[in-house]
Amino acid sequence: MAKLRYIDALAQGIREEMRRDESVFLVGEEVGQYQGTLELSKGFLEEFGKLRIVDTPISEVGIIGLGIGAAMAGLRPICEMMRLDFATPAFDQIVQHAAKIRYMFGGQFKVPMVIRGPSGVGLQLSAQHSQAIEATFAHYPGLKVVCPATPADAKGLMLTAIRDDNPVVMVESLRMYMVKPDALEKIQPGLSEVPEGDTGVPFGQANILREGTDVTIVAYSWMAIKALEAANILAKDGIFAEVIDLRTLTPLDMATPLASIKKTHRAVVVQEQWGLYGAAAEVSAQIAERGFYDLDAPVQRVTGAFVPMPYAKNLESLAFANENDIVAAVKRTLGGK
Amino acid sequence: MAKLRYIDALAQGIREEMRRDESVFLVGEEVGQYQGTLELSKGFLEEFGKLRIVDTPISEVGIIGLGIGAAMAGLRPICEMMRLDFATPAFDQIVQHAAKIRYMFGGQFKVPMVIRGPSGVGLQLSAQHSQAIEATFAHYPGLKVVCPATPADAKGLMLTAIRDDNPVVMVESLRMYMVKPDALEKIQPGLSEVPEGDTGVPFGQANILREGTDVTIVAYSWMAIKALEAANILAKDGIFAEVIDLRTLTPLDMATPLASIKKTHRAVVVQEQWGLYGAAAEVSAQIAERGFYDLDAPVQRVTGAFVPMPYAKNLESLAFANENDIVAAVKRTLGGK
Amino acid sequence: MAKQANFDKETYLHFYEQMVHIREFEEECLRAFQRGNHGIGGYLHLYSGEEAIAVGIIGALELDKGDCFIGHYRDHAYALAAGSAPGPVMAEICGKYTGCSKGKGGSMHICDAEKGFYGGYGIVGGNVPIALGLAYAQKYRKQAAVSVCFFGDGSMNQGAFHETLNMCQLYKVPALFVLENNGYAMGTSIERSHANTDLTDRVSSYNMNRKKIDGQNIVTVHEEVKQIVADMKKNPAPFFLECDTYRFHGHGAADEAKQTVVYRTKAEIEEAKANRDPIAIAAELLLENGTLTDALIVKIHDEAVAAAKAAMQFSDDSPVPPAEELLKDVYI
Amino acid sequence: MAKQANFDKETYLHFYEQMVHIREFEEECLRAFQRGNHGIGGYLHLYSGEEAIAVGIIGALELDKGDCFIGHYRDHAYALAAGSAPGPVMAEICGKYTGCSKGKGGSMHICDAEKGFYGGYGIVGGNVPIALGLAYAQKYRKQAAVSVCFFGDGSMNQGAFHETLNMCQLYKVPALFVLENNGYAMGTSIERSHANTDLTDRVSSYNMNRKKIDGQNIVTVHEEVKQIVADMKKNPAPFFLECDTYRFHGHGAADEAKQTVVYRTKAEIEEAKANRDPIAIAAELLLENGTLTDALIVKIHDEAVAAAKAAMQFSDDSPVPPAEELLKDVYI
Ligand SMILES: Cc1ncc(C[n+]2csc(CCOP(=O)(O)OP(=O)(O)O)c2C)c(N)n1
Ligand SMILES: Cc1ncc(C[n+]2csc(CCOP(=O)(O)OP(=O)(O)O)c2C)c(N)n1
Ligand SMILES: [Mg+2]
Ligand SMILES: [Mg+2]
Repeated sequence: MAKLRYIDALAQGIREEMRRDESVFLVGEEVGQYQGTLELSKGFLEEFGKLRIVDTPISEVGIIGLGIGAAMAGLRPICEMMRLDFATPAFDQIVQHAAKIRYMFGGQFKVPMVIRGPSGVGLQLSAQHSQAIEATFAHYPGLKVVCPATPADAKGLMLTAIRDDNPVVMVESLRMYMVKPDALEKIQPGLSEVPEGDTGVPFGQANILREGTDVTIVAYSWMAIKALEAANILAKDGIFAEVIDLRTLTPLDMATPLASIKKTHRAVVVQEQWGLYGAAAEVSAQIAERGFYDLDAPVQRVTGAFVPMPYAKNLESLAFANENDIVAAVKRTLGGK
Repeated sequence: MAKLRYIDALAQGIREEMRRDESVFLVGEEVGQYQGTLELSKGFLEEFGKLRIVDTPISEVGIIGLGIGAAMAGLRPICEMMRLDFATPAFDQIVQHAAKIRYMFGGQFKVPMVIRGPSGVGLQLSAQHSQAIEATFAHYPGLKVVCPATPADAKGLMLTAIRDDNPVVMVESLRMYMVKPDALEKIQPGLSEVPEGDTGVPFGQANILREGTDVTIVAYSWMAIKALEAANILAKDGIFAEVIDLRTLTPLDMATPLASIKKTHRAVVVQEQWGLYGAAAEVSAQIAERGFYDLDAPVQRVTGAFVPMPYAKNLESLAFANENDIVAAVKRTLGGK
Repeated sequence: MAKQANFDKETYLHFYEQMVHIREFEEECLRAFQRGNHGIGGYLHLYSGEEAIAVGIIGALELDKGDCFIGHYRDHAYALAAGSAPGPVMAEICGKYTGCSKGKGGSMHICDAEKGFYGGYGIVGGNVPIALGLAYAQKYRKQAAVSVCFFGDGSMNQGAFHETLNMCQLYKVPALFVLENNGYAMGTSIERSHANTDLTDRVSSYNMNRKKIDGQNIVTVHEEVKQIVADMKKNPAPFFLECDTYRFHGHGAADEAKQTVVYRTKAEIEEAKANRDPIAIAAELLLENGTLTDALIVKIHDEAVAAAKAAMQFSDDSPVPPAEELLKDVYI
Repeated sequence: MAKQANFDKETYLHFYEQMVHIREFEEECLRAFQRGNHGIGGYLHLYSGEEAIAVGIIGALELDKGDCFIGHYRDHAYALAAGSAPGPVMAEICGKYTGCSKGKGGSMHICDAEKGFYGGYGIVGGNVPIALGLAYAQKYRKQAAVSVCFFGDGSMNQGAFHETLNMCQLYKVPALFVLENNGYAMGTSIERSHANTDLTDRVSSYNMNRKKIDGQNIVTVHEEVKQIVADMKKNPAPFFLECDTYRFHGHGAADEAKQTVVYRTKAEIEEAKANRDPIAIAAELLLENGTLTDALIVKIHDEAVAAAKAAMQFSDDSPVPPAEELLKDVYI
């Protein structure tokens, strides 16, 4: 199997689907002539032309509106937000329109669109460009929210997102974009492998990235990789963690984590940034509500600091969750009771 | 003490503070000449004049921006969203600017503003005008999110919000606006009473609305009133519920609910609308994480259906949580192990 | 205008009938709202006084050939002008299962996919960016078709409007923006909300083809739009059309009484009803050239009243949505 | 322009010095970014080529009498032009505790409350609505003062811009909107992003006083703005000023190499550096009227280089923020 970078897997997913399906097109800032801000769409304009690779002004509301209308009319737009942070000016179009159109018109329309872009913390981009705001979208019925952690899922969930008949917010991990396959292979062999061809990954199926017996670590996106790193550290101490990647926040697969907890009786839930009212709160709550009698210790939540992202590298590195925080949380839950 | 409607208590809070403090002003759509869409600001334009009661075009981004800049310059703007749903077009100004300015400039500025408006479900306003989206704001550090349930808190939290030096999102319950004092008194004597004068209610202090021994019901906003109604029903069956109104989502007071659960060993968390990634998830998670050894049964979460709000009255009434759902949840937790 | 002498009588007789039917349909809504026992709740925004716009413009579209349109929450007339059956529209307003949106949308969210009506939207300005997408799809498919977007003067103060018009002009998509300028956004007059009160002039910011017309004269509206749409289909490009009009009722059924207290005079309303009623103006033109007779006017009015009552009867006889509908249509 | 003959020599000598200091300050930033061992990460947007705008305009403000300004992320020059000490600005860019924002903001979020600099913002168009509030506060307090808002051509395609300008004109607040039109938004030219490429004309949509000037000539910029600000203080009303300019470096330090491959030619950049360098243009004028000498030019340049190195030294010698700063300044 090919070993790819996350960004190349995303690009491969879009390119292959655009070749397969005439109705798919990409619209966003600098996606065409500039070849993509991070060169994700390198060569796309040349291959697909101006009608399908649409450069836009800095008008996120217009970009999302274009996507909604085109989707209602039967096309399959992919709306790129240069960074997912820039979806905030278009928030009304996303949560008040894309998410609600099917329901409020009694099912007469569908809105098969993808809203995607790099997201998450770090790289010293500071407060306005360094956020993991996926929970903000996942709270709205009508949207699906997808958070690939691995190159394989970057491509596989992209294919599924484009083919889904609902509006899908694809939360891509900027921190994963450029990670070299070798670096991933060091964390876990095969972690950078992407199956050839038409291999959509279904929504709503969490992925057991690593099997274990002592504790269940539930994470998604970049934090799933951090959880694997933590598991490696723990293994040295003879602690075997099962690592579960949720993959999609809506639909949310809790059956997989709950089954794992039946076995391990301990759970750690990890989220990249703000804990308060974040996605990990929902997961932790459901584990305790539905797995109450399986738990031997309280669920531990590992999240970033509840602060806007600071710029200085030393402060920034304190502001989001990392593998050591996960290790510490695992040890707390094992020490628990 | 005066018995007031919720809307009149809100208005009294704003009016009294505007009389006390020259730097406070109100800006929004139809707040002046129209006397307020729901007549909350009846007579304000006549009393305070055009400079302090500012009618605006339908430009929510401009309204919030006006508030942020004026607040940074030392005034205390109150930005009214005709409905809090209409804050979505201004989402970027609220979460990317108001919330982050103090931090990203290292504390050089403060943003003492209130963003407020009627919120919540019902009244057949359908998908785009009938939402309880407070969790969307509460997830962002830098904002405070306040959800008064009673007329006393409507006034008391308003006073505190205006005086607070941070941006405060005041989530007012449209369902409570017009409720007659008598109706509230029937639910619980004194429930409509508002202390005279300058009585700010501190943020971050949950309110024990009713004491009880068998189960702790945690709610906020309109659902706190529903919880009282449920407690009345339960009392007839000899079940005594303690009802806790969180009052503010950020800052969040978990000490009060956790202390109550030490006594009751059972908890029900209630939220008006969408459960998935909603505010009740955070509360339920913290109860189980921090009160794990006090709980005799899993926490029960009572929320609305995960659907955009339907228009038809019969469907609408099925879409949000009510007192009977709370009663059923309480009985589930008592039935549990 | 010269055109008015020789226009197609049958077409305009039909338009006249449509306007009268829309007027009576909405008067029936208002009575039902006030009676309060038909299932109408929430907001009810009436189009009374603006009928010539929806009828004259939608009447110029080839809905069977890919033309389509989208509107805001004051949307009953759009569906009726497109020929949607009155029963399901009324049933939607009353929250019935037989409604065009299964009773899930209500008055603000009428739609008819078959007729190319992409729905009415409740967020001011929110429908405008979607029109860009509808028109982009027509360009994408190389269709000789247009997408019409109806909106009010208040929408022009939403940022969404400005991002959209710029992009439409950049991409030369066939979007026809129809401004229903009725002078007020709720209780706020143009003068109190637009720094430049010439709303057509505001669009020079986008170099877009534009024109301001009398929205009360059905002949003016229709003949102008026929030409504009024909041109757009030949040379795809967006167009901004301001229709000068007036709203006879309150912003919503709820502020019927308040309006004359806080933002406009009874005299102003009466003056408009007397001199700017699109139905009366059409009647005069049609009587003039013999298309209409006094007897026919009475007959059409009676038929319209009967049709409105029949629509309400259809709604009254219809069931509310079954409980299982609550969870349907969130995802496909 | 006539004015250029007789202008105040001291003022312009000072402006010249400021421009040279800003230029060298940012060249030092770029070198440090490329060396990569000074703490600069994330984005670094340089103002090189546009210096006459910040210097000429901020130099026309009475910062001690209530005038204030706000900018976007290309913001180093704003602070330096207002007289903020270079050390803390450089330290902020390098993420040091001695930085103007304690190292929490970085290059995009420079500010100086004491000098009336309300900060640089990273969301395109996001600073524009805030300027409305700053100016509204000045009106509220009946101050004879103005609020200046600096932004780029890309901002004009954000809805926020349009809502704001309309409201500023409605309320007649003393906001001066300064468009830094450098021809590109990242890699997107005006032609590819604005349906109406005359950006000053776009503002007719708001009936706002407006003017387009050469942003490369410090004398033009300063003399024009002095007059505009004086008028605004006499008769409060907003003003839109387009400054035609050019960006010598890439959009950010990161796309320094890519720019000439994907959106503009090396020749175009060289041509601009040769004929449109605000520092060279100023030097010519000042040599002409004897304010400057070749020797003085060398001296000023050397002082600027030294000052930039001193600023970097200050930063290098400064500590990073202590860990406890992480949780401070979220709430007051
Ligand atoms: C973003 C937003 N802000 C406010 C409202 C409340 N609102 C509904 S209709 C309306 C007035 C709109 O006036 P206009 O656009 O002129 O249309 P008209 O009602 O006159 O047909 C307002 C303020 C809303 N629905 N959406
Ligand atoms: C809302 C938003 N969309 C996209 C971006 C990414 N971005 C940052 S700067 C920039 C170009 C802005 O160009 P312009 O406004 O002309 O200013 P200049 O960089 O030329 O000074 C873009 C697209 C952003 N920061 N905010
Ligand atoms: Mg109007
Ligand atoms: Mg530019």
